[in-house]
Amino acid sequence: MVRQIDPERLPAGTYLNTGQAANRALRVNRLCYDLKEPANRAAFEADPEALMARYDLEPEDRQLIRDRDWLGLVQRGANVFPLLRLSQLCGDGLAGTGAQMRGETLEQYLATRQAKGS
Amino acid sequence: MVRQIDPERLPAGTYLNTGQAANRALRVNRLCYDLKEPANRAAFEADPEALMARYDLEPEDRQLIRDRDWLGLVQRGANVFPLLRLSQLCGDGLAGTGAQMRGETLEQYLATRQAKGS
Amino acid sequence: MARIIGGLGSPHAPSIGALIDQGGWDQPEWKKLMDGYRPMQDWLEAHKPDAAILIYNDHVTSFFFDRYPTFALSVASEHPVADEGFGPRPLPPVRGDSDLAWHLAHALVEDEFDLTICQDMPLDHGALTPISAFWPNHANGWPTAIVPIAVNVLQFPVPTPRRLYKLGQALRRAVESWPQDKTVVVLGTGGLSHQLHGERFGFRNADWDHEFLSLLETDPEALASLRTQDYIERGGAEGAEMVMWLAMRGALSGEARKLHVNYHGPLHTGFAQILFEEPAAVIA
Amino acid sequence: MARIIGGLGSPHAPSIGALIDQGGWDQPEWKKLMDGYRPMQDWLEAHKPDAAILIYNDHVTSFFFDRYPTFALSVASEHPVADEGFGPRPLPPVRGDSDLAWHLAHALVEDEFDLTICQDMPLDHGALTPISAFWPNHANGWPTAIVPIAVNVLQFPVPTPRRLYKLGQALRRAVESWPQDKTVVVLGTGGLSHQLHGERFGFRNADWDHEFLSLLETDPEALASLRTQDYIERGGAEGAEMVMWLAMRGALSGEARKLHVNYHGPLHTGFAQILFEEPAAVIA
Ligand SMILES: [Fe+3]
Ligand SMILES: [Fe+3]
Repeated sequence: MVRQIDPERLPAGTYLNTGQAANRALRVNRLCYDLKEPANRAAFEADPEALMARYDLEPEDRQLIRDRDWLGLVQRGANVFPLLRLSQLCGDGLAGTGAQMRGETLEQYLATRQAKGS
Repeated sequence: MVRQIDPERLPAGTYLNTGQAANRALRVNRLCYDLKEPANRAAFEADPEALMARYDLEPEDRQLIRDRDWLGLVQRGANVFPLLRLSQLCGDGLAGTGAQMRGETLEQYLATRQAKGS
Repeated sequence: MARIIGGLGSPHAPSIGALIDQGGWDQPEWKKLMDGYRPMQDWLEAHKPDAAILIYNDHVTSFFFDRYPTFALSVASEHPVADEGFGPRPLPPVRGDSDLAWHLAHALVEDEFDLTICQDMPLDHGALTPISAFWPNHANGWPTAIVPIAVNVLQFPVPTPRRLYKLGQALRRAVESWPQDKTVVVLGTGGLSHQLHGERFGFRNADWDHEFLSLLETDPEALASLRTQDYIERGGAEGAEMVMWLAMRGALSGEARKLHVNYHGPLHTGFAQILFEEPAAVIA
Repeated sequence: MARIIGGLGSPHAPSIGALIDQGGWDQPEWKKLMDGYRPMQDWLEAHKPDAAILIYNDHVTSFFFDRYPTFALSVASEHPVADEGFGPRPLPPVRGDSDLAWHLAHALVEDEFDLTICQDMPLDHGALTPISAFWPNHANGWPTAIVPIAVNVLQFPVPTPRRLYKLGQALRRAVESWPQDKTVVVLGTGGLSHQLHGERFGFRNADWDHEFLSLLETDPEALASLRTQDYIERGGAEGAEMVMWLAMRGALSGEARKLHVNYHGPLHTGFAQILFEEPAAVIA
């Protein structure tokens, strides 16, 4: 049996989905997961506070969602795949979500790539 | 790797939950599984045909349920644990359900046991 | 470093839970069975383990056949009491230990056990019957944290007897690498012989049950070498769940001592209890 | 007896699926990537395998973290096209092969793989992207039955690289014990290097991707010996899903020949395709 991960030596800017952070983020992840239902997407667009109330989120998580703070949510334990449902619903595509997490504008990020488009 | 089951040499009166029979029985099993919800138990008691219609059962399965034919359902692939929700809802306790599967009356079955009760 | 101080085996029939909720510990017809819990209760009270790893099976309550896991480990800090179709038992939610459970998850997956990791897992009679019998004063909460591992014994293929035994061995390694000075017990549940379906309903085999209890103490390797078919033939299709006791036994050392065993087979099922103590349990 | 005739690797990014649905096979910016599928399409058209075992991961579409399986095998005869949040792709339901899948279930569980067995498993882009690229004429149905195995690469602990390689080896044994005169391919999907979260978003490593493709052919044992940490460091946290290709490689014999490889890393992700052929595939 070989230890597979050295949590203290992960590359900077990497947050693994595991442990008590994963437990804490379960409700945020569930809200994002459920956005695959069109009715939930409509509910979020109509009244985000009401939808969040249904998921019994902690105040910190609610504020991060209000702020569209994708990096903050990842740091709190949200998994990027359900989170992308939320960020895309809020108008940030994959590249835009990523640029924000890198602390760049979309243009700055795309300038680091060879091709354009999604 | 040792083969764990000899399907052709199972003890008589034994029906393992596996294979294509398990696939076929998925809808019957789901109906029985969902009876853990009080609303579904009430729906079955009020109008069994309407509840069955929701689960898209095959005609053979519907008839077996109408007939309270627990052995027939097991032979069609139903698993005994969800099935016990249905049989108990229909008034057959564990011993009564078992007696019927053995082809005995409840009294005949209990006479084979040391103790009485459930 | 954490250590395993004992292993306990118990049936998990819902009828036992109902008896406990009715305060029926001394009901004459069930006294032989219920008295079997007394030495286990005393031992747990004396040793106060910090956590219990509970090897049990769900009865199509929290898991449906749309997704049926071979091994499901809960990392939740609390487990709701499930409604199995007759209303939930009047029990407090079952406290977990997320820190231990995530440690076990990492250790077991690194050790090539392909767990399903659960963060939301209500418990049914498979888990609640034994813990409510082991800790009868549970009305205001459970004194020991419970880390449940649900095993598929209902839909074939089920894990082999040897795989359960190896799971126990891996659990021992995992507990011993948990960097907490805590004590852990392992609980095996289910059985013994019974069959609840088909014309063979009501099948019991007290001879096999006694042989199983004896080999569990003296030669668990022999039990691990049997095939699932052997368990079905000797102990009934539903009785084949007794392989879950092998995980408990596999988690114990060669120095574990059997302190207590009890057997009673009054109705549909052969019921047994067993208690093993590790040298590590001896109170200094 | 059934036999494995080849192994194919493909990325599974949803952007590729969108391109396919728009008929964008020749869009200049993506031509280097999309042309990589042509030799694979021709090979599949020539060999018409009866079934494909698809090693992929779900992206929190059909599985949520309430119950997250390490390995989930579908025994369903049909798989719905999932709605991931933007409406389902215009694809026909994906035909399975229950007989093969249940055979694999029994063989793998006997072989100590602790599967979650699924009878209702909609497929997301992890599965749909590669099959819609391999079989571009899918509008009226899929020519090859698909047996999907979903792997956890999202919630840690994830299975070790060696476990994936062993899964492939066990799949080979299992296919070869299936008493049907049929041909099977194994599909590995995902990667290569990418990271989609945190300040490290956009990380790619073309050098590592090329080394991986080369070792996959010549020394898969070396890839199986690396740790998950190595994959994360070299290929990004999400790129660590490339271990799924090891299951495909593990299912191949020492005589498998690499017929085709392609690499393109234009945007967020290092994309690659690879095709291995078994001697058993040679048309007599
Ligand atoms: Fe049981
Ligand atoms: Fe992926």
